[in-house]
Parts: sequence; C-alpha cells; structure tokens
Amino acid sequence: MTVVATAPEGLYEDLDVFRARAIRWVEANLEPLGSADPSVGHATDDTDQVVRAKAIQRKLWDAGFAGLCYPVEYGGQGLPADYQNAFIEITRGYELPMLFNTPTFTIILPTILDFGTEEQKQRFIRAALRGEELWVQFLSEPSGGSDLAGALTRADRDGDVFLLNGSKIWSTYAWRSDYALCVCRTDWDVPKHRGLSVLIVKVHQPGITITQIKHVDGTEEFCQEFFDDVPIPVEDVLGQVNDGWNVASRLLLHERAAVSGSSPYAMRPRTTRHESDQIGALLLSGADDRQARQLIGEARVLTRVHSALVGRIGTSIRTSRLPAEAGSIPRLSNGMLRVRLATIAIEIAGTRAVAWQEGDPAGNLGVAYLGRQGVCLGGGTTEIARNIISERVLGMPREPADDRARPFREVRTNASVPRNRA
Amino acid sequence: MTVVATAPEGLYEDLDVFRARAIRWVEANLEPLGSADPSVGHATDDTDQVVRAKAIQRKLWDAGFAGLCYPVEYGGQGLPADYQNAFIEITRGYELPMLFNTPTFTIILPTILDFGTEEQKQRFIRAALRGEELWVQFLSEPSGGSDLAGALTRADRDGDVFLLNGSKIWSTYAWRSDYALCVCRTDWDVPKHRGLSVLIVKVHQPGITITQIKHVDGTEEFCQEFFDDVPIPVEDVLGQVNDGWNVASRLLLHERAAVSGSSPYAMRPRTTRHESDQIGALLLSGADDRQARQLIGEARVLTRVHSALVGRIGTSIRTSRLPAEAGSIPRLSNGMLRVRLATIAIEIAGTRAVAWQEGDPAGNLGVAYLGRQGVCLGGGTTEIARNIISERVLGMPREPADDRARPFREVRTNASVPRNRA
Amino acid sequence: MDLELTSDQELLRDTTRGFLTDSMPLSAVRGLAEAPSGFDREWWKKGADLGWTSLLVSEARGGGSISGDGLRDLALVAEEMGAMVSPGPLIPTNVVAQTLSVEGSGDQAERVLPSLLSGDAIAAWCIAEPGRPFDPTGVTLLAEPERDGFVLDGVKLPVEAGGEADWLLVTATGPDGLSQFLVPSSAPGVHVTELRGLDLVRRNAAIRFEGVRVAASDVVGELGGAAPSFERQLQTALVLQCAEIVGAAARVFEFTVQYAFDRSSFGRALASYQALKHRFADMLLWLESAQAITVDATNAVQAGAPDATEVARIAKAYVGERCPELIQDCVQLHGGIGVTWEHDLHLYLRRVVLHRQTYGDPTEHRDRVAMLAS
Amino acid sequence: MDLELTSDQELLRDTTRGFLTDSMPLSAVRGLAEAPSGFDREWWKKGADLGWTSLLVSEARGGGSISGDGLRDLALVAEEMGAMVSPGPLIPTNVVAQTLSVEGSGDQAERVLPSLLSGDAIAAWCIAEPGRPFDPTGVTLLAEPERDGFVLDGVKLPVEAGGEADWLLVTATGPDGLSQFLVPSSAPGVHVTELRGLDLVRRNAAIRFEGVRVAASDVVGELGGAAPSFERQLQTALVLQCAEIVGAAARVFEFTVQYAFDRSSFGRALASYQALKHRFADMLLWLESAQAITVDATNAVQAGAPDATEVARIAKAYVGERCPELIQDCVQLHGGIGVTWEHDLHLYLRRVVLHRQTYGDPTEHRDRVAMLAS
Repeated sequence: MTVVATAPEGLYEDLDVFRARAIRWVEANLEPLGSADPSVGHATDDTDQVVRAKAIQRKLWDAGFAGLCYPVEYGGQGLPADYQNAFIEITRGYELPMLFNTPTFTIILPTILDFGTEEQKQRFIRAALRGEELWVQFLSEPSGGSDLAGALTRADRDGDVFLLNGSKIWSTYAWRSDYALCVCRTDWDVPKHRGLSVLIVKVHQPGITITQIKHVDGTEEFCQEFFDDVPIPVEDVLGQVNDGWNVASRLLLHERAAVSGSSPYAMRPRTTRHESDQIGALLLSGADDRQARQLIGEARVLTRVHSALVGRIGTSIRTSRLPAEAGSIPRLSNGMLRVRLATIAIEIAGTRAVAWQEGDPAGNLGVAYLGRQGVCLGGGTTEIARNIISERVLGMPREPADDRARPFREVRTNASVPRNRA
Repeated sequence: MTVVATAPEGLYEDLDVFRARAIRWVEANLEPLGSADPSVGHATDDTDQVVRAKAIQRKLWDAGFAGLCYPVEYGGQGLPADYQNAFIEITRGYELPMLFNTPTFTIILPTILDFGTEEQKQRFIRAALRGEELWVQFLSEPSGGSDLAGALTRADRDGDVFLLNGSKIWSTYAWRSDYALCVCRTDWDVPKHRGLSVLIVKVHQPGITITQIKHVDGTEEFCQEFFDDVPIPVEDVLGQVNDGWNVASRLLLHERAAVSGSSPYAMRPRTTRHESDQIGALLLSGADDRQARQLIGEARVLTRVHSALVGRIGTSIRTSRLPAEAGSIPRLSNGMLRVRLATIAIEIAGTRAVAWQEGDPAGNLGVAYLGRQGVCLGGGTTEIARNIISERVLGMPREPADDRARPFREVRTNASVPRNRA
Repeated sequence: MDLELTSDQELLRDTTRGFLTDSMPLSAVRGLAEAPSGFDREWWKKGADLGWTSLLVSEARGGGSISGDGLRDLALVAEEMGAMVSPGPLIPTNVVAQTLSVEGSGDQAERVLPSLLSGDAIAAWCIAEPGRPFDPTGVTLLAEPERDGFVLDGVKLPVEAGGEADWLLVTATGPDGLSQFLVPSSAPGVHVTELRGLDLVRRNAAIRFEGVRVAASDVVGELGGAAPSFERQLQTALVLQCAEIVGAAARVFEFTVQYAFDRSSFGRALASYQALKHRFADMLLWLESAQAITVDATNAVQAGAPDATEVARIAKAYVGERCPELIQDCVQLHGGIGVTWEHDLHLYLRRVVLHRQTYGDPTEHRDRVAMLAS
Repeated sequence: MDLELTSDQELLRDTTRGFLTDSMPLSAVRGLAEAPSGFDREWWKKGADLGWTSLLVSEARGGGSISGDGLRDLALVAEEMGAMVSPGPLIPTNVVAQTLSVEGSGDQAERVLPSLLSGDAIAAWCIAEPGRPFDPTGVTLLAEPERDGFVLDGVKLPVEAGGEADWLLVTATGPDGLSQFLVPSSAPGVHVTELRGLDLVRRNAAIRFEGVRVAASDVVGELGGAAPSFERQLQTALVLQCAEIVGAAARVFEFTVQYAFDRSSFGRALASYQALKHRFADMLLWLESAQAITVDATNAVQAGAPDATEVARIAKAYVGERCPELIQDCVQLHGGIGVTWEHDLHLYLRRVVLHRQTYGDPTEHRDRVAMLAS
C-alpha cells in the first residue's frame, strides 16, 4: 500500500491544528531526552528499555498519535506523510519508543499490510501500534548471511501446522521480542526462489532456543535461534505458501526504505547520534593541530554529505526518479562513513585508544574500531549493496549463479573450490 | 634458457678482474649523466636519442661489454648474473643506451632465445647487441588492449609469405624502431588461443603506415600501425605457426621479469627517477606545514616501500618462492604508487598546478596529473594484474569466459550487452 | 541535479543546454584552445541574453532571477556549462555583478552593471595572491590612502578571466582594513600577464598593481568592510564551482557507463565484470553524494542560512576531492583511449581539476570546516 | 618474512614456533585475558631459555645472537609471536637489555642483566608521556640534581609491561639534558597504575614518579647523553613492532584466503567472485610490501646503516597503516562471524592496533620522514 504524500484540502484534520494539538500533548506527556542517546532514551538496561518503549507507545496510542500513516481500520490514523514529518519535528528532543521503529513499524508491519490476511492485519498491526508486541526478523542463517533465498531452515507441513526446524542467526535482540517473521523452505523440489515461505513465529515458545552472540566489543545484541519441531499453525503463513521470496523481497525493500529515510512509518530519521558522538570525541583533541583539523574536517564533511545523500535518495525513490533498490546507495554510504569515522577517531585519540585510564571515553573509540566492519555487514553487506546498485540501479548484467534454475535439493549448498596452488 | 646466478670457480674471468677492467673502461668511455634523466641521457631529441643509443651500444659491443648474460655463440659474453649486477653498479651515474633496455634486451631477445631458429638467433641477437637494431612490440589492438589472444590482425598464407592485414596500437615509438614482434591470427577455425602466430616484422617497409597518437600531455610517444597486405616471409615466424600464444605468453613473462626487476638482461633497474622528480617537486613547498609534511612523508614512504617490494618479488621469482606471474605484484604496486604521487604532487602545488607562469615546473605536475592513469594502463592494466595475482599467484578460480572453447570465427568480437534500465 | 525545479527553471536549463549544444559543442571548445581569448565576446553576449549574467543582480539594478532564487537558477546554468566544459567568465562576472548589485554605489552600478549584464563587458574578481591562504588573512595587496583616494600596490594571482576583463574588483588591505576597489583594467599601473593553464578555455592571469591610483568613489561598499562581502563572494563562487564539477562528472559517468555496456573484453561486456560493477556502484554513490551536497549548499547559500558558511565549504571539500577521482576512474575504465588527446575525457578532467585547485582547495576548506566545528 | 635465513636462524624460528604452538595456543592467550598479569613468569623463563631476551646483549655481558645479527634473529621471534598474538614483554625487556648491554655500567649490568636474560626479572622502557610527541622533545619528566643523585618527578604513560616490571629504564630531562635512569619499580615514590587496554595480554601502565630518589650511579650511559640512545631504542622497538604486525597479518591473510575457498555464497565459492579476488590481490600486494620494508628496516638497523633512521620510520608508517586495514578487510570477508568474540580475528586486530598507536603512530613517523627528506 502507498501513503499519500500531502493532504488534499479538508479531507483530514488541518495540519496546523494537528501540529498545535501534538505540541501541547508532547510537552505534557513525553520526557525530554536531555543528553540521553535518542535510540535508548532513559532506559536503565536492555529489559527496562522494552518496558519503557511499550509504555510510551501505549501513551501515544491512547492519545491518537500511534501509527499516523497506518490505515484507520487497523488502528492507525490514516494520515498523509506530512503529518508524520510534522510529528517528527515536534518530538525532536523527546524520548520516543524507538525500539518499535525498526523493524516493527518500518519493516514488519508494512510487509504485513502488503501480504497479510484481513485477520493477520487486524490482529498484529493493532497490537503493535498499541505497544504490546515487538517484532524481530529471522532471516540470515549460519550457512550464509547474504544468500537469503538459500535458506536451509525447513517448515514441513504436518496436518494443520508446519513443523519448523533449523537455525537463524544475526537477529537483533530476539530474546526481548514477541513475534518474528521467519523465512524458511517449504518445497525442496523447485528452484531456490520458488520453495520459500514466510512464517509468523511466536518467539517465546517450546522448541525455540535463543543463544546470544558475544560481539568483539563485549555486547550481546545479536542472537542465534535453534528450532526443534516448532509447530506453526498454517494460518500463520504470511502471503502464499512457496511465495516467500516475493514476501521476503518486499521485506528488504521496506528495510532499504527505512535506511534511505524514505519510510513514511519512521518515528525519527535514522539518528546521526553516532556520528556526532564520534566527532565530539574528536574535538576533545587538538583543533590547534593542522593535521588533526584535516581529520576533524573530513569527519564533518563526510557526515554532512551522507545526510544530504539520505535525503536525496529518499526523495528520488518517492518520486520514482530511482527504483526502490536505490536504497542500497545510502546503505553503502552509511557503511563507508562509519568505517572512516571509526578510523579517524583512533587516529586522533592516539595511544589513549589502545591504553586508557578507567573512564576515559577514548577507550570506547578503540573498542569501537574493533567492530568497525559491523556497519558494512549487518542488514546486507556492502558487497551485496554494490551488486544491487550496479545490477538493479545501473542495470548491469547479474552475477552468474548456478543455483537459480535447478531444484534446490540438487544445489551444492557448499560450493567450496579446491585451492589450486600456482 | 636460464642464466647462472653466480659463477662456479674458475669457469669465467674472475669477478674482481672483470670489475676492475669495467671500471677503467667505463670511466674512459662513457659520459657521466650529471643531472640528465637516466632513461634519456644527453640526447637532444627523440631522433638524436636513437643515434646516441646505437652509438653507445656499439661502443659496449666493441669493448666486450654488450649482452653480458647472452650466450657467446650469439654475440653475448655468456657471463652469470652477478657480472651484470656488478656492471650495473659500475655504470650507475653514466649514460647508457637505455633505449635498448626495454623491450629489446629484456623482452624481445630473450623470447627469440627461447623460440628462435638458429638462423634467427644468429641474425637478430647479434645485430641488436651490436647496437644496430631496435625492437618494438606489436601486441594491443584497437578492438581491445587487454585481450591479447583476441587479436584480429590476420596473417594469411600466400605461397612463401604471409600477407599481414589489420592494425596494432599503443606500440611505443614504433617509428624509430627497426623490427617488431607482431602477434596475429593465422587460423580462424580453432579456439582463440590456438590460432595465433608471432611474426618478425621489418617496421619500415611498404604497406605499413605508422600514425602517432597524441597523449593528453601533448607528447606523441604511442603509435598505431596499419598493415595493408604486408608480405612476411614464412621463415620470419617466431616459434611454430599457430603456437603464437605460447610465444606471446613467454613475451609477457619476460616483460614482468623486467618490471619486477628480476631480468638478468636489464642494463639498469627500472629508474625511480620519476618518483624522485616528483618528490623533489614536492619539496619546493612547505616542509614547514604539518599537512604538507604528511603528504611529502607519504610520498617518500610509498616510494621506498615500492623499491623494497620490487627487490623482494624479484628474489622470490628467482628462488621460485613465487611463480613468474608474481611479476604482476610490482606492476600493480607501480601503478598505485605513481597514481598517488601524481595526486600528492598537485595537492602540494596548489593553484600553480592549474595556472602557472611560463617556466614554472609546477605546471608539469598539473599536466602529469591528466595522464595519471597511464601507468595503470600501459603494459597490461592494473585490472589484468589483479586477475593474474588472484588467479595465478593465489590460485583462485579463473573468470568465466565464453570465447575460449569455440572456433574464433564464431566468437562475438563485440559482446556488448543491452542496457536494461532498472 | 536539483530535484525540485519550477517549469521556468526547466526552461532556463533547457534553453541553456540547447544553446550550448548548438553554439559550443566540444569540437568548438577544442577550437578555442589555441585562440588568444578563451571565449568569443559575441557568443558571451548571446549567453547574457539567456540570463547568464543577470540572475544575481536585483531587478532594481537591471537584473532579475527566474524563480526568485537567483543563485539556484545560476547553478543550473553552471551545471550545464560543466556538462559541456563551456568557456566563458561565468564565476568572476557573476561574483562582481552580484557585489555591485548588493554593495555598489548608484554611480558604480550605472557605470558598470549595464555592460556586464549585456555581456559587452567582462569583470574579474581579483582576490587570490601567490602562496597566500584563500581568505581575508591572505590579502597583502596594499591600498595606501592619499589625499582624495588610494594607491594600490601588489600582485593578484591567479585571476580568472583576468586577461579578458574590462573591470577588476580588487580586494586590498590598508589602514582601514580590508576594502574592495573597482578598477578599469586599462588603468595606468595595471600589468596583466596571461598564465599557462590546464583548462583549454578558462584562462587565468597574474595581475600586478604598480602604484595604481583610484578615487575614494571607487571603493565598493564600505571602506574596511570587505570581509563579510568576501564570505558572500566565496559562497557564490563555491556553489558555481560545485555545480560545474557535478555537471561535468555526471556527463562523464553517463558516457562511461554506456561504454561499459558497449565495450567488451575477453568476449564479455565490461559491464559484466563484478570488479568493475562494484566500482561503478561506488562512483554512483560519489556522484549522487556530490549532487546532494551541492544542492544543499546552493539552497543554504540562497537562503542565507546560518550554516551556509559551513555547507558551502563542505560541498567544495567533498565535490572537489571526489569528482576528479571519479573522472580519473572513468579514464581507467576507458583504457588507453582515455589518455589520448582525441578523447574528450581530458577536457572534463582539466575543468574539474582547475576548480579543485582554485577558490580554496579541499584541504583549505576541510581546515576551515574543522575550525567552524570546534 | 626474511628470505635469507641461515639454518641456525631457521632453527630458532622453528623452536620458537613449536614452543608457542604447544605452550601458548590462542585458547591459552584468551585464558590470560582475565588474569591479573598478561603473561606467566614461568612461561616467560622458558622463552628466555630459547633466546628471547639475550639476542641483543653482547656475549661479554652474558648474551649472544644466533647469526651474529641479533636484531635479525629477534625479528624472527617477534614475527612468530605476532602470528600467535603471543603474550610477553618482548619489546621493553629487549630494549632495556640492549641498552644496559651497550651503555650500562659494569655494576648495572651485573645487577640487572642476568635476571633479565634468565627471564626472572622484567624491565619496562619508560619513555612515552601523556599527550606529548614520541621523541626526545616530548620528555618532560624532570630529573632534579641533588647532592649525590637526582630526584625524579613526572608521569610516564603508556608504559608497556609497566605493571609487571621489576626494573624501569626512565628517560628524563634536566639541567644536563636528556638522561636515563635505572630504577627498581619498588623504589619509594613510584606509583604504578594498570591501564585498561585493547590487547588481551600486552598490558600498559601509567607510572607516576613522585620525588623518586636515584643515585648518580643509576644514570645509564652518559649524563645528558640519552638522545642518541633513544634513537637506537626506537629503531629496535619499531623493527620488533613491524615484525609482530607482519607476522599477525600474514597469518590472518592466510586463513582468510583459505576461508574464501571453503566458503560459498549464492552457490559459488567466495574465491570465485572477481570483486573479492581483486581485493585479495590488493591485500597480497600490501602484505608483500609490508614484509619487504620490514626486512629492509631490520637489515638497515642491524647494520647501523646511515638511512636506518629513515627506513625504520618508513616501515612503521607503512606497516602500521596498511596491516590494520588489511585485517579489517579480512574481517569484512568473513562476514558476521568476523566481529564475534568467539572468532580469533579480533585478537590479531587488537595486537596490530596496539602497535599502530604506540612508539609513534604512522602520522608521527610520516612527519619525521618528511623532515628527514627535506
């Protein structure tokens, strides 16, 4: 479904009236962020963050500010995009339930809107907007993160359920989510793209084991899930059985829209907090040194250019100047930007990045550098982004792949080659 | 054929005796370079350079210093590599006939040694060592510089000659050369690599038209040749008819050996004059500015590291630690180095690189920047080098190509693809 | 470049594009390479008729924009000129015209503006000095007060279109601080030397001022008040430079992508090689980024936004750094033909490098951006 | 790395490799991460038996090299340690041992060297100071003369192995210029604070000297003559750093290439994707270059060549810049697993970044190289 960009006269509450109403409510009901990280708010820990997010989202729901661009019949406000943009302006500097932003509001619900049955839309969109259910995506698998269509996780029909077996990985904070969209294989006798289905999976239930993955920086945001004969009611298939690639592709499109800042469902444009933090850290040090100024200047230049790009690509996709796949351009840009910022940070921090006194923020810069490539891996690698840009935006020939035509059963899922020593 | 690295006792003139004899002769007979460019010497123009080179080479011949590592039976001295290395040391700072260095001595003659008939070796090696004949390579074609085996230039058997038709391009100073090795197609009914032959072609003869190509910097070093029914005696085929790919591959190996500094026939290691020039130019300016010092330091670092690499790869190939194709590593390094130096040069030169007073050397830096990529194109592009390194040195799978198996006649020599607008 | 054009702006862009295509194809640009002047006066007048010289001048003073946003309009012209590596003193003439429109005395405006707007006269902005930073602190050319005027002594270099200019706007320093003077290039003591240059048609000159006498009435704007106007002039110049660079880079990228589809190697189209595909992806990223920041800078300067100072410099730092590299990569993808005189690539390279190095290079602007950030 | 090893050197390399593989596999290194000390003293003594501490010490003073070229021998050890991200105070102990061997008084040598060589004692080189350039001009720690000795006041940070050291070699400044003092870490007024750090086992400390009294006999070498010995100490440290970095990078590159053959995506081995093949080609170029310049630096420093000052810094500037990028690229090629704690990649990354930032970073060394060039 598409969202109206600007309001035809009279059809909706007047934008200024809306704005006035929103300002009054926000000032009275939301907490100022102060110096808190917008993506975390005033939460004291991971669990508290869930509690706060759900509570704040419920407040928004009660006040009629939840899901501004979602259809009224599913609990939304059915307003055009410029009301959402106005609300983003108004809530800047206030704590929002950002936990719902991605993937729940910007990726999952839009996909449910696109493919869900009437029952599914009634059931899940409303509950999420009411702040009751957080979602997570079960996409990548240990066998290969990038090749979504190569999923080995299987769902075998057994009476009126599918039995789910296999494993997913790199899901973010799965343990604190309520539901998941899971891409799995329901037919092994057709080519890889034609035997997939997308299931709606209750995260906390018998047969699902979640383990957290320790990141080089010590955090444990990412998870791996193991499925052991998990029964999924057939009515919890999203879209048609074996049409899962179609659904999953839409999922990825919505994800790119979110990344490229063109999603009408985003509560707030992707925060550039990280960047400003970095730069802040840089400014700790020698703006009196011409060489350090070059690095600080470069960081500022790249950051500002990136945000200009995000805006331009968002507009270009909305106006169809570029195809939706162009969302991979800001994705690539974001990866390159963060990598360079992380490097500039340690260049300026000097020895403090590798040996620091307890409490010295410079130490975080060193630790961040260790996980530098994360931003080029998560949510589709930068290599995949370059493939998409050259093939889908510039229209260049696709990479040859020998696993597209044959029944997936016959595809070598490990295509390692012997190393011919020269 | 291979050259002995070090001399077994007594088999040759004692190295120190040789050294003493060489020093006396060099001081008495060669001109000091002074500030002259080693690759040009004291020549006043392109033509004079040929005259001087041939005269000096003749002097070397008469004194018994020509072709130190070439077999005695073909006019060489048959000495081990360390005599050549000693001579390089001794002649440093003196004018040498560098015009003969590449391709004549390091690429062409070695290939003739490998594949030539006894008559060809007697005829051509001796004449070149005597300073009478300069050689050029006819390899690339307008249809595609990198795909040597895709040659369209044809040589059709007609009685006891081949009739040569077609065109070659990017040959260096063809107009001032005497002979050329020319890769052409003699059989169109077999796959591309199996229908080639290498011909020995007299450059100045009826039916061959040479046009000079103007470079962005205004010079006209490169040439294009057009062949119109040029008769080539069948005895002037180098190696077997239709075995030309084998011969051409050897040609390229010798070229890489020359580039990677592992050729025993080189009169002088590839000059780093260019680099030092650049750096000199950089030093014109602000070593008092920390930012400029970063650039000057980077230039110096990259230059010094490159020469260390050239030495290491040369040794590695001689000792078979690495295959001969590893010569593509210094080739790639050289391209990356020169590109960066050319850029650093204009960064330091400032506005003088784009608007300069008559005679200001900074202007040359701007002009050099225009042709910056030349060093990544000539003698096999850096892209080809990366293919060779990954495939022949690291042993990774070769790029798929659909023109290897089929008769060349059936190969689409223009495989352009439609641009599918996304 | 700009994604939100009014129909009037589209008309301006299209007429400029049409005029350039017909009157100044690249073959014609090459033809001017050896000519004494880098552009033809009659041709420039025709361009002036299209609005090239009047968009930054108020209607009261004979100018007028198309959309009400003169700089955004002019940036469209610059973009088209970049795409055609067009000749013509676009930047200096407009910088001087805008200055006279905003700060010039009625007399100065009457004396000079009409001929600048009609294209009959050319003006040069004399600001840069040899080996000096490109900002007010770099100005050493001295304006020594005398009874009823000033005497100018010093050297300006490089001065864009300095060899063709009829009028010179000279920034000088003196007891009262930084001031600007309007000087006819024919004034006694003005010595103009054409410089050798990379661009085939955009020429620069060195101008030596030797005891050049100017009247008090030749001061433009306030005596000692030239610093703020330098900032405005710089922002205008940077926006036009970025627009030209982006116009050039977009054109080069477009025909290089096409080349990758048309040209084959080893029996495969270049566009089918992943290593090249990924580089094209990077280039598209750079190009879209360059266009995005140039539009932001244009709008910020146009609106006189508080961050205009920063955004204009950010744009030049990024566009001036990336686009020459983008074009060099396109040269690489063309192979040998890319470094030949006959191919047009070097015309674009010459233009973007000229812009990269002048009116402050990326290093200078990054430095300034860092200072603004702290 | 070094292509010309004697059989004795090969033996040294192989015994070190074997010892490290058996006694200190990466699992064991991880085990030390939480330990109070980054290495086990008994283990270090075994390493000392293999020559790790004695190669830079003259035979007269109880040391001895394998090949006659002690630094070349020690670089082999460092390379193996890099390949295994091995713990142990290799750099500070050897820098101090070499200094005492060359400059130490007979008494100092007798008091300290035997225990350093046997591994029973550890020494730290106290040279760097917070926020100061890494060269003699950066030293502010004051050595105030008093009747029969000196009083040391100031802070050294970071000090490698400072928390584990029994002996401190402290470079200080004073009325007589730059001097070095041999101080037991137990001396009154020496306050050692362990620092948090990136490397799991190579620890650094901050050491505050508060009115620390030392005798005239504790001066190492000539009073006021420490500048030249700083240059030798730095060259030794840089060579060992580069050798460790290169050892680490070579190991990471090797298993990443293997990973590209074993791992497949979209039904094709990673090694079959041209975009990745070209990056592997670039990485091999960087690795061979890093090895080449490290060998040149080692030989130049070993031979005391006139250009040793420059080549050692060139090596650090290049190796310290490229190899961390090379390893980051290997992380990228591994995908998500590459940023997990369980994978060994980050152990290598931690080590090379530690080296990149300490004993002068690439920026400082480029700066110095530029000064030497002009």
